Amino acid sequence: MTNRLKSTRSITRKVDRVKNLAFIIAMVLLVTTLLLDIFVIEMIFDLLTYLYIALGLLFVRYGIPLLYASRRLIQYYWQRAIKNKLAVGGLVFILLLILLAFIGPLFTVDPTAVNFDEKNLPPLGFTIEESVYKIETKQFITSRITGTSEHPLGTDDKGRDLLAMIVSGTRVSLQVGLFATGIAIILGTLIGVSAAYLGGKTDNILMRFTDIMMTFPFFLLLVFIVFIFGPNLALIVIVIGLTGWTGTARLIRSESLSLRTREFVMASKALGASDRRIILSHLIPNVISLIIVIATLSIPGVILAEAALSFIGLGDPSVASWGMILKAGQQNLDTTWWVAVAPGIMLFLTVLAFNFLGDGLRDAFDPRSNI
Amino acid sequence: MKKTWLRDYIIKRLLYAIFIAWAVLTVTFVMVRVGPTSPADKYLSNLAAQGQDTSQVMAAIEARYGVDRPIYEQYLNYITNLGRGDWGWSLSTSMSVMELIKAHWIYSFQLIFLSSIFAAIIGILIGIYSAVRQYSKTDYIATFFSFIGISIPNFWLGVMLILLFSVNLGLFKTYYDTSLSLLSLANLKQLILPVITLGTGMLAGYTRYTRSAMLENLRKDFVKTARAKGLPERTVIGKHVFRNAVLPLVTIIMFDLGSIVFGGAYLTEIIFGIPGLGQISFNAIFADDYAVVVAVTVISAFLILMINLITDITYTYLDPRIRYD
Amino acid sequence: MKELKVLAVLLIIAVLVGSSCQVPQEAKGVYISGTSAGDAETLNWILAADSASFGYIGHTLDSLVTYDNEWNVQLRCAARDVEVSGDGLVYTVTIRDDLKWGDESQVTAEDYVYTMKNLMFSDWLNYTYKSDWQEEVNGETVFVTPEVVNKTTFTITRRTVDPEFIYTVRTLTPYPKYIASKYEGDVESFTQAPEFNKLTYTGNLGPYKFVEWIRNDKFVVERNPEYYLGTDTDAPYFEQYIVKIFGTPAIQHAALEAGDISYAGIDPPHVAKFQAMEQINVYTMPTTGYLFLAYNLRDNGWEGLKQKEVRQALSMAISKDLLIEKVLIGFGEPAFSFIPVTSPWYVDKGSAKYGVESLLDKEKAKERLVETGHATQRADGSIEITDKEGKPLKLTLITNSGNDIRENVGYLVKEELLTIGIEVELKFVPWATELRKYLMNKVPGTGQELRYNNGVGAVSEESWDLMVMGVTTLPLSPSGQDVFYATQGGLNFWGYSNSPVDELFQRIRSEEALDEGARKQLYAELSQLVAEEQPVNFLAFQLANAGFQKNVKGIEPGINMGYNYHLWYFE
Amino acid sequence: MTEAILRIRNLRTYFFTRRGIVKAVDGIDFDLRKSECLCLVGESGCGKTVTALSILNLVDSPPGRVVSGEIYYDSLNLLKCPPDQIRRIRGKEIAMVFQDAQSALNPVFTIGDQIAEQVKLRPEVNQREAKEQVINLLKEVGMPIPEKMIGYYPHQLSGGMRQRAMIAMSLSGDPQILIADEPTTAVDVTVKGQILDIFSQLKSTRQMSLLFITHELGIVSEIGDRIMVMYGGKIVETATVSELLNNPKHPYTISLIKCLPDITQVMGRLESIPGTVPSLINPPSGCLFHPRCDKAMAVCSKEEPPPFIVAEGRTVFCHLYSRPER
Repeated sequence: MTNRLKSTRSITRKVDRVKNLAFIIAMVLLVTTLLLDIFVIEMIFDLLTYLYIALGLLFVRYGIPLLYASRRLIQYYWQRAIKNKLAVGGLVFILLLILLAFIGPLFTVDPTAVNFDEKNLPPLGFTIEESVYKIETKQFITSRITGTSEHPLGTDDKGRDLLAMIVSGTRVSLQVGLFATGIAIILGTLIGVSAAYLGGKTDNILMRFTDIMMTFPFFLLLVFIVFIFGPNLALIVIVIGLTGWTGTARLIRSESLSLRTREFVMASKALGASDRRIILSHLIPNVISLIIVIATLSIPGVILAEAALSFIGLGDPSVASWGMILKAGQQNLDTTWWVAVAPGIMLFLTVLAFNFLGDGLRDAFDPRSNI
Repeated sequence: MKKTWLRDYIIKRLLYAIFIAWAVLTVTFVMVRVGPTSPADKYLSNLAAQGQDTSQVMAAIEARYGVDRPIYEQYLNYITNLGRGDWGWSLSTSMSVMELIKAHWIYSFQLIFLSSIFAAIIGILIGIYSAVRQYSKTDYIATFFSFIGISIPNFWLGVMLILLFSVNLGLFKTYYDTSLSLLSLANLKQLILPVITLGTGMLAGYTRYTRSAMLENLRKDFVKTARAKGLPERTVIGKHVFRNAVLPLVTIIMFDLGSIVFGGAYLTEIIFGIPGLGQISFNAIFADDYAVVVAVTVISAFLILMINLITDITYTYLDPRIRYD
Repeated sequence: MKELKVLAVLLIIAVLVGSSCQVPQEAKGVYISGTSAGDAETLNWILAADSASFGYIGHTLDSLVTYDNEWNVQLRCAARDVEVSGDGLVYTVTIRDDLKWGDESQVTAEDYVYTMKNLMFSDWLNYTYKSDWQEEVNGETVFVTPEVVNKTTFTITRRTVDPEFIYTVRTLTPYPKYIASKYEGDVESFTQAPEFNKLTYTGNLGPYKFVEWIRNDKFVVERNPEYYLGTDTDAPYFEQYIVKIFGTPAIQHAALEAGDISYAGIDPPHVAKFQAMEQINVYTMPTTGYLFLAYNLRDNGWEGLKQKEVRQALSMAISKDLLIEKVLIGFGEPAFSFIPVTSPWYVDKGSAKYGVESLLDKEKAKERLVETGHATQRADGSIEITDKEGKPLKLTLITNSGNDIRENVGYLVKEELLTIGIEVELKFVPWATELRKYLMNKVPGTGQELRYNNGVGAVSEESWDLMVMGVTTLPLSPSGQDVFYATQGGLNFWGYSNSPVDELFQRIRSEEALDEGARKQLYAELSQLVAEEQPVNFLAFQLANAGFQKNVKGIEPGINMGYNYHLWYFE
Repeated sequence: MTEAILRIRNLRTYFFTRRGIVKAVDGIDFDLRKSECLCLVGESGCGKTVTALSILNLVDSPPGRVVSGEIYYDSLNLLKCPPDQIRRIRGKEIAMVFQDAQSALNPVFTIGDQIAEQVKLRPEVNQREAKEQVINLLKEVGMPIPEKMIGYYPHQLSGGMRQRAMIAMSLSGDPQILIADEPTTAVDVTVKGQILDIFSQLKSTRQMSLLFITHELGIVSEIGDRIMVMYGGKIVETATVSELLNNPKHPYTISLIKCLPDITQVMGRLESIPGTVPSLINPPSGCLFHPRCDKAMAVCSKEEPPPFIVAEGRTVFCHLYSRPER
C-alpha cells in the first residue's frame, strides 16, 4: 500500500517540476523580449502588455492550482453568492464589460481618428446649435447639428467617436483596476500571511512597516510620484499597487492569525511540512475567500483613483481612459454635455457593479450571515 | 484601577506615533528632493526669455532657496528649525508654513467632520434598517441607495450639483465664501452641497460595516434575553444590539476618516472652491514647495496616528473586556 | 494654460493704465474678478516670476505711465512722460509731488533710484528681469546708471542707444527706501518682510489698498480714498475689488452665469452661450498672443526643414482659416509674422501670406517638395514624399498635454499634412518634460549644461520635427521677440539662424531707429523677411473674450481694456 | 386539583430551511398548573427548548414559525394576541431563564444595569428604589456582596454567579410563570446543586409555577412535581415524578431511566439507547420511537399511538397500552 502512496507522491512531484520548468522558461522568454524591446527593437509591446503577460503567467502557475485546490469551497460559496440578486447583476455587468473590452474594438471605429468636420456632434436624436465667430462681421454664424447614426453617442471636440473611445476606455479602466489590485493583493497577502505565520520579530517589523505605509496620505503620495516621474499609465498602476496593499495586509494578517492556531495547521506542522508548504497549501487557500472579497471591493477604488488623477490633469495623455474623456468633457459641460455624461455613467455603473459583487461575495463568505 | 494602565498605554502609543511621524517626515523630506524638478524651474522660461545665462542665475536662485546644499545638511538645518517650531517658509505662497496651515486647516476639517457625521448618521441608520430586514426588498433598496454614493465619481457629482442647484435653481452660491464666519448658519448652508458630495462617498462604507456588525450581533443569545424581558423592539435593537455593533463600527469610521482625509476631500475642495489643506498641499507639489509638502504629509500622518489611538481608547470604553496592559 | 496667462498679462497692462475725465460717481459695490489660472506666488514684485503676482500688486501700486486702447500715453505716477535726450542716451523722469508712502512720507526720486541701484541691479536678489536694464559696452554687460536730479526728478543714462528702452522705463515701480534698506543684503529677511508681504507701504500709489489674501481662494483690496488720481474724480468707484480663484474653468463660467462674479474670461466654446445671455456683456478683443508651428532646425530634426522652400511648402499646405474656424471657433486672425495687428509697428502690405488665399495651395506645396528633392513624381502623376532612405516621410509633432487648444492644433496640422502625403505622429507631453526633453539642448558628447540655446551643433535630448507653441509679444516693443528668432536668442531652442534677421534686430535697437518713422520701416522690412523666411509657421493671433455682468459700466473694449478700470462703476 | 395557569393545545412549530421543513414541535398538549414545577425532559433536539420559545413567541422567524395550536395563559391565547400585548406579558407574567448565562447576558452592560432594566420599565419606580430592588433580588438568589456585584460586567463573574444573575433578572418582573431552559447544564456539578436549591426555594417563597427544561433525569427528582418526556417533537409520557421514576410506562422513558448512573448500586457498563435521534425533516411513520424500541410491534410503524390515560394527569403515547388485546 505504501509504495502506491510513494508512487503517487513521486508523480505529483514530477508534474510539479515540469510545471516549474515551464513557468521559468516562459518568464525568461518574457524578460528577454522586454530587454530586446528596450535596447534593440523599439516598442514590440507597451509596458502594460508586459505586466499583462507577467501577471497572466503568475496566475496560471500559482493562481489556478490554488483555486483548483479549494474548488469545492468556492463551489459552495458560489451557490450562496447567487442568492444575492444585486451581486449577480453586478457580475453579469462585469462579464459584459470584459466582453466589450475584447470584442468592442472590432465593431467600433478607430477611437483616435480625428475629423474636425464632425466636431461636437450630439448623440443620436439630439440637435444642438454650433456657432462660429466671424471676425469681419463680429457676428456668430450658428448652425444646427443633429446626431448621426454613424456616431450614436456623438463626438468630442476633436471629432473622435465617443462610443469608440468609451469602448477603448473600458479596456484601460479594467486593466488599471485588475493590475493595480492584483499587485496590491499579492503584496498584501504575502506580507499579511508571513507576518501572521512567522510571528515574533518579523511580524513586528512587517507591521511597523505597514503602519508607516498606512499613515502616508495615499492620494497625496500617488499624485506626488506621478507628478515627479510623469503621467504614464503603467507607472500609475504600479504606484497604486505598491501603496494600496496596507489594508489587505492587515485584514489577511488577522485572518491568518486565527487560522494559525487551528488544529489542521498544527497537524501538518507536526507532519514535518516546511513553513513555505504550510503557507502556500494551507493558509493561503483558506484566506482565498477574504482575498476575493477584498479584490472585488478595492477594484472600484482603484478605477476612481485613476479617474481622479486624470481629473487633476495627471492622467496619461496618450491613453483614452474614462477619466481622461471625463476631464475633457467636464470643462464644456454646459455646451457639449454628452462628452462628460457618457464616461461618467460608465464609471458609475462599473464601480457600482464591482461594489455589489464584492458585497454579495462578502455576505456569501461570511458564515454568520444566514442565506 | 483602569486609569493607570490606560495612562501608560497612551504614553507608549504617543511615543510610537512620534517615531512613525518622524519616519514619515524623513522619507518625505528625501523623496521630495530626489525628483527631477526643482523650485527654481518656474524662473527657467522667464530667465531664458531675458536671454540670460540660465544655469548661472538658476544656481543663485537655488542657493536662495537653500536647495543647493547636500541633502543631509538641509535635513539637519530643517530639524533644528523644527525644534524651534519653525516649519520653514512656503515659497509658492510667500508665508510661513505654520501660518499657512493654521489659516487653512479649519476649512478642510469642517468639510471632513460634517461629511463624516452626515455619512455616519445616514449610513448607520440604513445599515441597521437593512440588517434587521436582511434580504427583504427594503434591504436591497437601502444597499442600492448607499452604493450609489460611493460609485459616483465625486468630482463629477460636485459639478453636476453646482450646475443644477447653484446655476439653474440659484439656491446656493457657486463657490464657498470665506467671508462668512465659520459658525454662522450661512456657512452651514454653503457647506450643504460639498458635504453631500464628499459624504455620499463615505456612505457605502458605513452602511456596509453597520449592516455586517448588526447581523453578527442580531443572532446573539442576549438579544433573546432582552426580548424575553419584555423590552420594546426599539430598545432591544437600539440599545442592546447596536451597543455591541458599535465596536467594529468605530474602527471603520476612524479608519475611513484617516484614508479619505485627502483623496475625496481634495477633489471636493477644488470644485467647491474651499481653500482647505487639500488644495494647499497639491498646489505645493506642483510648485515643488518642499516645506509645505513635508509639513502637510507629517501633520496628516500624525493625525491618522492620533485617530488610530483615539479609536483604540474608545474601544476600552465601548467594550469592558478589552485591556491593553 | 498659456492662453489664460495671455489674458492675465492683458489685464496687468490694463491695470497699470488710466485716464481722467470721468463723470464723478459715489463708490459702491464689490467688484469680483474670476480667474482659473491659479493663485499668485508673492506680493514682493521683485521676486515674482508669475503674471498673477504682478496682477495683484498692480491694484495697489501704479507704474509711471500706461497706455489706452490706441497706445496714447496715460500718465500715472509720472508728472510728465519720460523725456529722451537727442542722442537717445539720457532718460529724464519727473514724478508727481503728491505721492505718499504708507507712513505719509513723500515718494521721492531717491526711492526710485534706490530701487534700481540697490535692489533691481543687486546680485543678492537676482531680479529676473534685470537684463532689461543692461547693455553691451565693448563686450561687457553693464547696468544703466540712474541718478537723482532733485526731489521729484531722476535720470537714467545709457552708454548705447536702444530706442525701445523707454517702454521699459515707463514700467518702473518703486520700493520705499526707508523700509527696503532695513533688509538690504539679506535675501531671506527681504523675502519674509511683513511690509512687503502685506503691502502696508503702498500709501496712495494705487487705486486700492491691501486687505487680505486667502491662498487659493481670494485676493481682496479695498478702495484707497487718498488715491492720487482720485482727488478730482473721487475714483475708484468700487468699495472692494476681489480676485476670486477657481479650481476649474467650468465652475468659473458657472459663477459668471449665476451672477456671483462680475467678470470672467470665457473660453471659446462657451462664448456663444454667454453672448445670448441678457445679463452678461461679452467683449471680444484682440490679444498679443500668437500660436505657431515651430520647426526643429537642429541636427535631430528632419533635414528638409533647414530649406526655406520646404518650410514654405509646409506652410502652404496648412489652412489658417480652417484652423481658426475649427480650433479657435473663429476667435483668431491669421498671423504672418510675430508683430500683432494691434501693434503700432504692424504693416499689412508687402509680407507674403502663406497658408491663406493664393499661398494656400496643396498642389504647389507638393511641387515645391519635388523641386527640393524630397518627393518623387510617380508615373500616375501622384507625388510620394519620402525621407532620405526613400521610405514615406513620417514627422513627429510635440505639444504640451493638458492644453486643449494646442492639442487640437496638433490634430489639425496632422490632418492637413496628411492631405499632401506627409504622415505626422502626435506626442503630448507634460510642460515640464517638454522643456527638459525637447526644448533644452546641448552639443552631444560635451559636458555642456542643458540650456535653451547652446548654439550650432547643440541637439535636444529627444528628437522631434514639429512643435505647436504659443507665445505673447509686447506690441510696443516687438523686437523683444529676438529672443526667439535671433541667432543668439535665449529661447531660440529650434536653432534658427539668419544673419539678415539678426542684422535687422540690431538696427532696430540702434540710433537709426530713434526716429519712429525709420523704426516702422525697419519693422516692416523685418516682418516681410520673416514672413518670407518662415522660421516658424505663424498660425494665428488669438482673440480673448471677457464676460462682464451688465451692471458694470464705464468699460472701453480694446487691446488695453482695463486702462481706465479705476473709473468703472456699478449702475 | 389546582387549575391550570397555562394550557397548550396542539402546538406545532416548524423550521422552513433549504434542506426541508424541520418539524421541531409536532403537536403537543399539556397544562401547567399553578405553583407547580413541571419538568420537560428529553434528549437534545427533541423540541423542548423550541416549546419554551414558542410560548413567549421568541422563535427566530425566518426560518422558524408557530404553524398551529393555541397557548392559553388564563383566558388569553398568546399566539393570537398583538405584539405589544405579548411584550407586556414577557418578563411580567411569563419570564425565562436561558441555558448559557455567559452568552445570554449582554457583555457590555453591568449586571446591575441589565437587571434594573426591567424594573425601570414601571414608571413609578425611581433610580434609588430600582437599585434597592436589584440588590434584594440578588440577595434572594444568594449572590455574595450584591452591592458590589451590580457594578461588575458578566465576564468578571464566575459561571455560578452569572447564572444567579440570570435568575435574578428573570424575577425582576415578578412573573407568575418562570420557564427555565436547562439552567444547570452550563454550570459545573458543584454549582448545579446550589442552582437547584435556589429554584426549589423560589417555588416555595413565590408560589410561581415553574416549567423546568432539562435533559438530566437526575435533577428532576429533586425539584419536579410532574414530568413530561418528549421525543422527536412529541410528548411520549407524562406523570408525577415518583410514578415516572418508579413505574415508567413508555419504552423510551424506561430506557432513559436505565441510562441513569445510580451511585447506590455498582453497575456494569451504562446502557445506551441503540440507533440515533429521529430526523425531524422526514420522521419515521407511526410511533417515532419504533425504530429504536425493543418492544416495537407491527402497528407501531404504521399508526401514531393515541394518548392512553393511565390515571388522572398521567398519560402515555404507546400502542402497548392503548391496545389491550395485543
